Amino acid sequence: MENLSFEFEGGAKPLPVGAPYVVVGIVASSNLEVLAERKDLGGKCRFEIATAAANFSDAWKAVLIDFMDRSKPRDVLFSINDFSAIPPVVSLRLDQALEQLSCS
Amino acid sequence: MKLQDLLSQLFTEGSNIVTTDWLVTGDATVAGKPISILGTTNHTFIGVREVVVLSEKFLDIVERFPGRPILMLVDNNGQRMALDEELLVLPEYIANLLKAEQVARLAGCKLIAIVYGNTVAGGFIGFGMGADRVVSVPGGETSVMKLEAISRVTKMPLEKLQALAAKVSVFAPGSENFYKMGGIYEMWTDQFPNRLQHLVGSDISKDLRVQLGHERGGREAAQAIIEDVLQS
Amino acid sequence: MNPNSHISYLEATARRRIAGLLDPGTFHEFIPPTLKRVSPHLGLFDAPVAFDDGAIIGDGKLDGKDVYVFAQEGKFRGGSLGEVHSAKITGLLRRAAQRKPAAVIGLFDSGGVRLEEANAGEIGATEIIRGIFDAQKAGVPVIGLLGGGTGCFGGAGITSCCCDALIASEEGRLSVSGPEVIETVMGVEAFDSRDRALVWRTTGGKNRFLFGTVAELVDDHIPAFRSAVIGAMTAQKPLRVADLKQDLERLKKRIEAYGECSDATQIWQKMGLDAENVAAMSSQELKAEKEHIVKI
Amino acid sequence: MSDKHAIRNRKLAKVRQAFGEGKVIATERTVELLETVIEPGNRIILEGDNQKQGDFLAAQLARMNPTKVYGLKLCVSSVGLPEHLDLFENGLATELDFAYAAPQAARLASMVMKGTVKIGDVHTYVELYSRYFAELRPDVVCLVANETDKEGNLYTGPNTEETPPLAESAAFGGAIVIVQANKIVDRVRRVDIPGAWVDFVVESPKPFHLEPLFTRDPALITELRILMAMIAMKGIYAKYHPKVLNHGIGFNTAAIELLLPTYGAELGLKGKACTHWALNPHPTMIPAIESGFVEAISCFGGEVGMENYVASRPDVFALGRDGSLRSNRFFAQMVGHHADMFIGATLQIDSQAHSSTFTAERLVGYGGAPNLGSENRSRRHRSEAFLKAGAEAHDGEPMPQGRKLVVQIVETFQSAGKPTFVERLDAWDAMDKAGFSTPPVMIYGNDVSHIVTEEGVANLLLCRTPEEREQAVRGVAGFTPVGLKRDRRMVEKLRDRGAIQRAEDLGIRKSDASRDRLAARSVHDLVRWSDGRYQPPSRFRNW
Repeated sequence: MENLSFEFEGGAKPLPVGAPYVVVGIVASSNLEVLAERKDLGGKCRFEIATAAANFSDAWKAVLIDFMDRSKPRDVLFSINDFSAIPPVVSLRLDQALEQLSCS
Repeated sequence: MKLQDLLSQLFTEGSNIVTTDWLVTGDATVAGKPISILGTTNHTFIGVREVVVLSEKFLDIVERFPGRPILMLVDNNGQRMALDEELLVLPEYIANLLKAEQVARLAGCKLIAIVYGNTVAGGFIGFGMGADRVVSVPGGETSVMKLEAISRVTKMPLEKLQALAAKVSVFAPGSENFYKMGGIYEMWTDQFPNRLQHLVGSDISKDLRVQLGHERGGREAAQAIIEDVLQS
Repeated sequence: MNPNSHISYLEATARRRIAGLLDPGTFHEFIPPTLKRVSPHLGLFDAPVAFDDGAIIGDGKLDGKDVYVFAQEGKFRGGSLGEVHSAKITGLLRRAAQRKPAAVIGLFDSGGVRLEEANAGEIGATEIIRGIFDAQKAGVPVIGLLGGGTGCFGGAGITSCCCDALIASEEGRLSVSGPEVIETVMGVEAFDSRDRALVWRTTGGKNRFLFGTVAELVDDHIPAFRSAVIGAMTAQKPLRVADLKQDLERLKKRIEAYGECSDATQIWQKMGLDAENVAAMSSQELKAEKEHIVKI
Repeated sequence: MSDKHAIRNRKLAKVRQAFGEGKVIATERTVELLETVIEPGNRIILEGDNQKQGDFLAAQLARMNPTKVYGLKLCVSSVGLPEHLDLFENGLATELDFAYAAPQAARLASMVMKGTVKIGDVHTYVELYSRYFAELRPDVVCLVANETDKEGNLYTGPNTEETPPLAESAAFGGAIVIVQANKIVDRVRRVDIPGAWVDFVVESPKPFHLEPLFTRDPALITELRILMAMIAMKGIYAKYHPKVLNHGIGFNTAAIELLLPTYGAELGLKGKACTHWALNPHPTMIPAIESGFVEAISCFGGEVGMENYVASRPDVFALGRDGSLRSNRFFAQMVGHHADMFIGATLQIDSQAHSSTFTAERLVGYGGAPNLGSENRSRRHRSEAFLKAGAEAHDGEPMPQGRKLVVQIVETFQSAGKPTFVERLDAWDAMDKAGFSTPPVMIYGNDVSHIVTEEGVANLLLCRTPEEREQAVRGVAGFTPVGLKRDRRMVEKLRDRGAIQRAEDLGIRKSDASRDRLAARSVHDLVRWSDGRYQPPSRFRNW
């Protein structure tokens, strides 16, 4: 297992009011769970990742930057347990987590 | 250890025990009081037919001797693995046996299990671990699955598993490991009659296994979880 | 017909099952995933953990009544019983014995003991069983649901049968040794685990319902499970010697009548069913058929 | 030039001497028959494609005596059985012409490397059948049938597949025709091949092997595949309205099939698109058929378990007077060739949109995809989709033309985490190792009109330069190395022009991609849709 941690400047707009946290996805082979929690992070977003696939730090970074560019959330802590999911699945789960956090 | 050795070391005040090729029944005197005995031997498998006999004996004992302690002598190679056993719903049978044990408990019978032979997986759950206290004696070997099989299923190299097994008690076979996890209350090596007498004389109604697992360092998470749930 | 009108229980995650089963918005989780109480052992095996360890517990309302719920997530390590997973369920049952909700509802979906935590899981299973008995002793019925994709095997299978009532869909499976395990140990002649039709007619909900192990057979539809649970909440069997004896007689008769059968179709034929058609019947059709068969 | 008919007559006389009169040969004398009619250096066609396999005759051929029979040239469209390669290992055959070899791809590659097998060439199905009438005229043809009578009339059942062209090339080309039949009967249910074309029949001890190759369990369709399917449906199906089309056999297109009655209906596709198909009886088509989307399906072959369902829909499927399906691989290929659209998956795509499933270790072959998945410059009849695609492809050119839609639908990564998009196809290594003179490409980039991934759809018809094409490919290649090397500015420009459309550009939300949208979420659901007429093989059931 490898632990990765990333922090990014968030967008300008706060999230709409909604649930304090959501969990999407299941930790099954080629899948992952994303726990997204509202946290006062001074406008930033943090990603705490535990992954079964080692040496993919660059890929994670690329996926997360793309996600932040697209969605521009702020003050969200994303905790991730990953069981070797491919990048598009990670991307999908992050989108789903944010959609659910923003609308529930 | 061998059944006969166990019986002779255990009962110094006299006993009346009948043994078939797999079943052990009878009674004995401990500290001047009678106890009932029900056990298995010859590493039997626990299938629907064995369960039916054991359940019947349990219920019979409860009806005839409510309140009298029951000593369970444990030696099995696990549940009988076969399609026709599962076709008849083996888990329902084993649950019936567990319910019989519970009915005995409700009738005031203390349940003490002594692991003296093998005991594996579903066999141990059905007959052994349902007792109020489980103890082991030399030769008592508990296991869920052999390391070779765990290696096959988890795809972890056997050598790595063996090395891990030497360090932690959470997964590898062995009574010592079950003891550390709290699943075995005591490991007896001598003075069986005194130890049995002591257990029979104590209040053993509370399930202490989580607490023991915590104290012995085998299960460090479970106790806190349960307490937190109780206080949620 | 369009079968997609059903809200599939089989498809749903454990969380979604709970949400669909209880009165909307009433579920309150104990030890939520935000606490990250993960398995302390899986890391040793370089295996990923889950924030709920595959067991979700909490309270909520069902038909207006206070109930407790636990649900196993069959997709995380086969819903297996690990130390934390088991402790959460045991804790819930002990709490039920103290606080006496109207019922405890167990959503089983588990391959059994988690091999990486085999000893903790096996002891855990028996602690859960003891927890069920203690809750029942306190007058709280425990109702088990079988309809998940992983099935209910090993220690979990035995545990589920200690419940007051089981409710299953035909997709639900229940046994001690799983087909793969029997095949691995005894050979493919003993059980061809790739023959899925054989697997289901041996361990699936229909067989279990016809024997009476399962009290209610429902469609793979969360609202169907919900109404069956509401119906079962009053049905609490007190554990008495006389009742157990009767139960045992039933089990003995089952061996006498069907002990020589090597395939479910033989059993169904003996019961007086159109054996070849049982697999094709809907749960409603099978329930109607069951009224006319030899009852054992 | 040798007179094949004269040689044939000589061989038949030899058989008459050893076996007497009559076409029926005792099963246990099959090897003897084969050794009598096969001479060293003969070209043998053995029937066997991706479903139906002449397994009994293959095994008997492999048992021939290599001191009597050697140097054979084997033609088999799908090298699907170990016995096919045993013929080479046993010293009976030396040269192999084929179309598809996935089940034996690894063993074949290693045998080619060792020189045990000399590859004549690798073909597409129709290409191989065509050559049976030209340079690959056979000496002996081994066929498969469900039933035969004493006269040699054949009933080839729902899985007729490739029997007709093989039989015809032999019957009129002076070859000997030997048939393995599941059953010898007094009167066949229906005559698919006339007895006059057949020389000998043997009853096989077991029915021929039939692979349920086109059964996709809806339970295994992931959200990602649903997302891709929705992108394809909104971005392509709803835009062009392809009426006649062919789907590949993967899960991606199975997802589209299962979304037709739900999402497809929302998009108003019913009656406007997807009415006529070149397709096997995919179980995942049942909901669309039952929902009235489908007018006709022309089948390459049958599908195990679909017999009763197919028989119950004579309005959709081609049935014989006996009520069972008549398939024909050659004709269905022609339907697909002249269709409005092909859509299918592949293993690797390079930045020029060339695709391949070959690797140096696995010589998988082509099957039918290159014919189905190619621009058809010989098509003349017009349709909405053909004209719309043509207008995009030939915009600004003096001569207006139509265009076939050739769509690749792929996840950016394969399940094992390998990127689908690569800078260099493994086909180049396969070329070197197998000694081919060109890389074995499945679909050439200039035939491809669209690429769909979970990142969106790239419309290559709207790209005007090689650079634009390359960036359009990179633009939907996601987080693969090919995708990460995109020129962001150029990709955004392509997006502004609609040459790349992302899910959000099409108004599709990620959380819309839910399994709840599938018309059937399990094989059991498919059975329910069919009212029990679909009877899936045991291994696909969970009840």
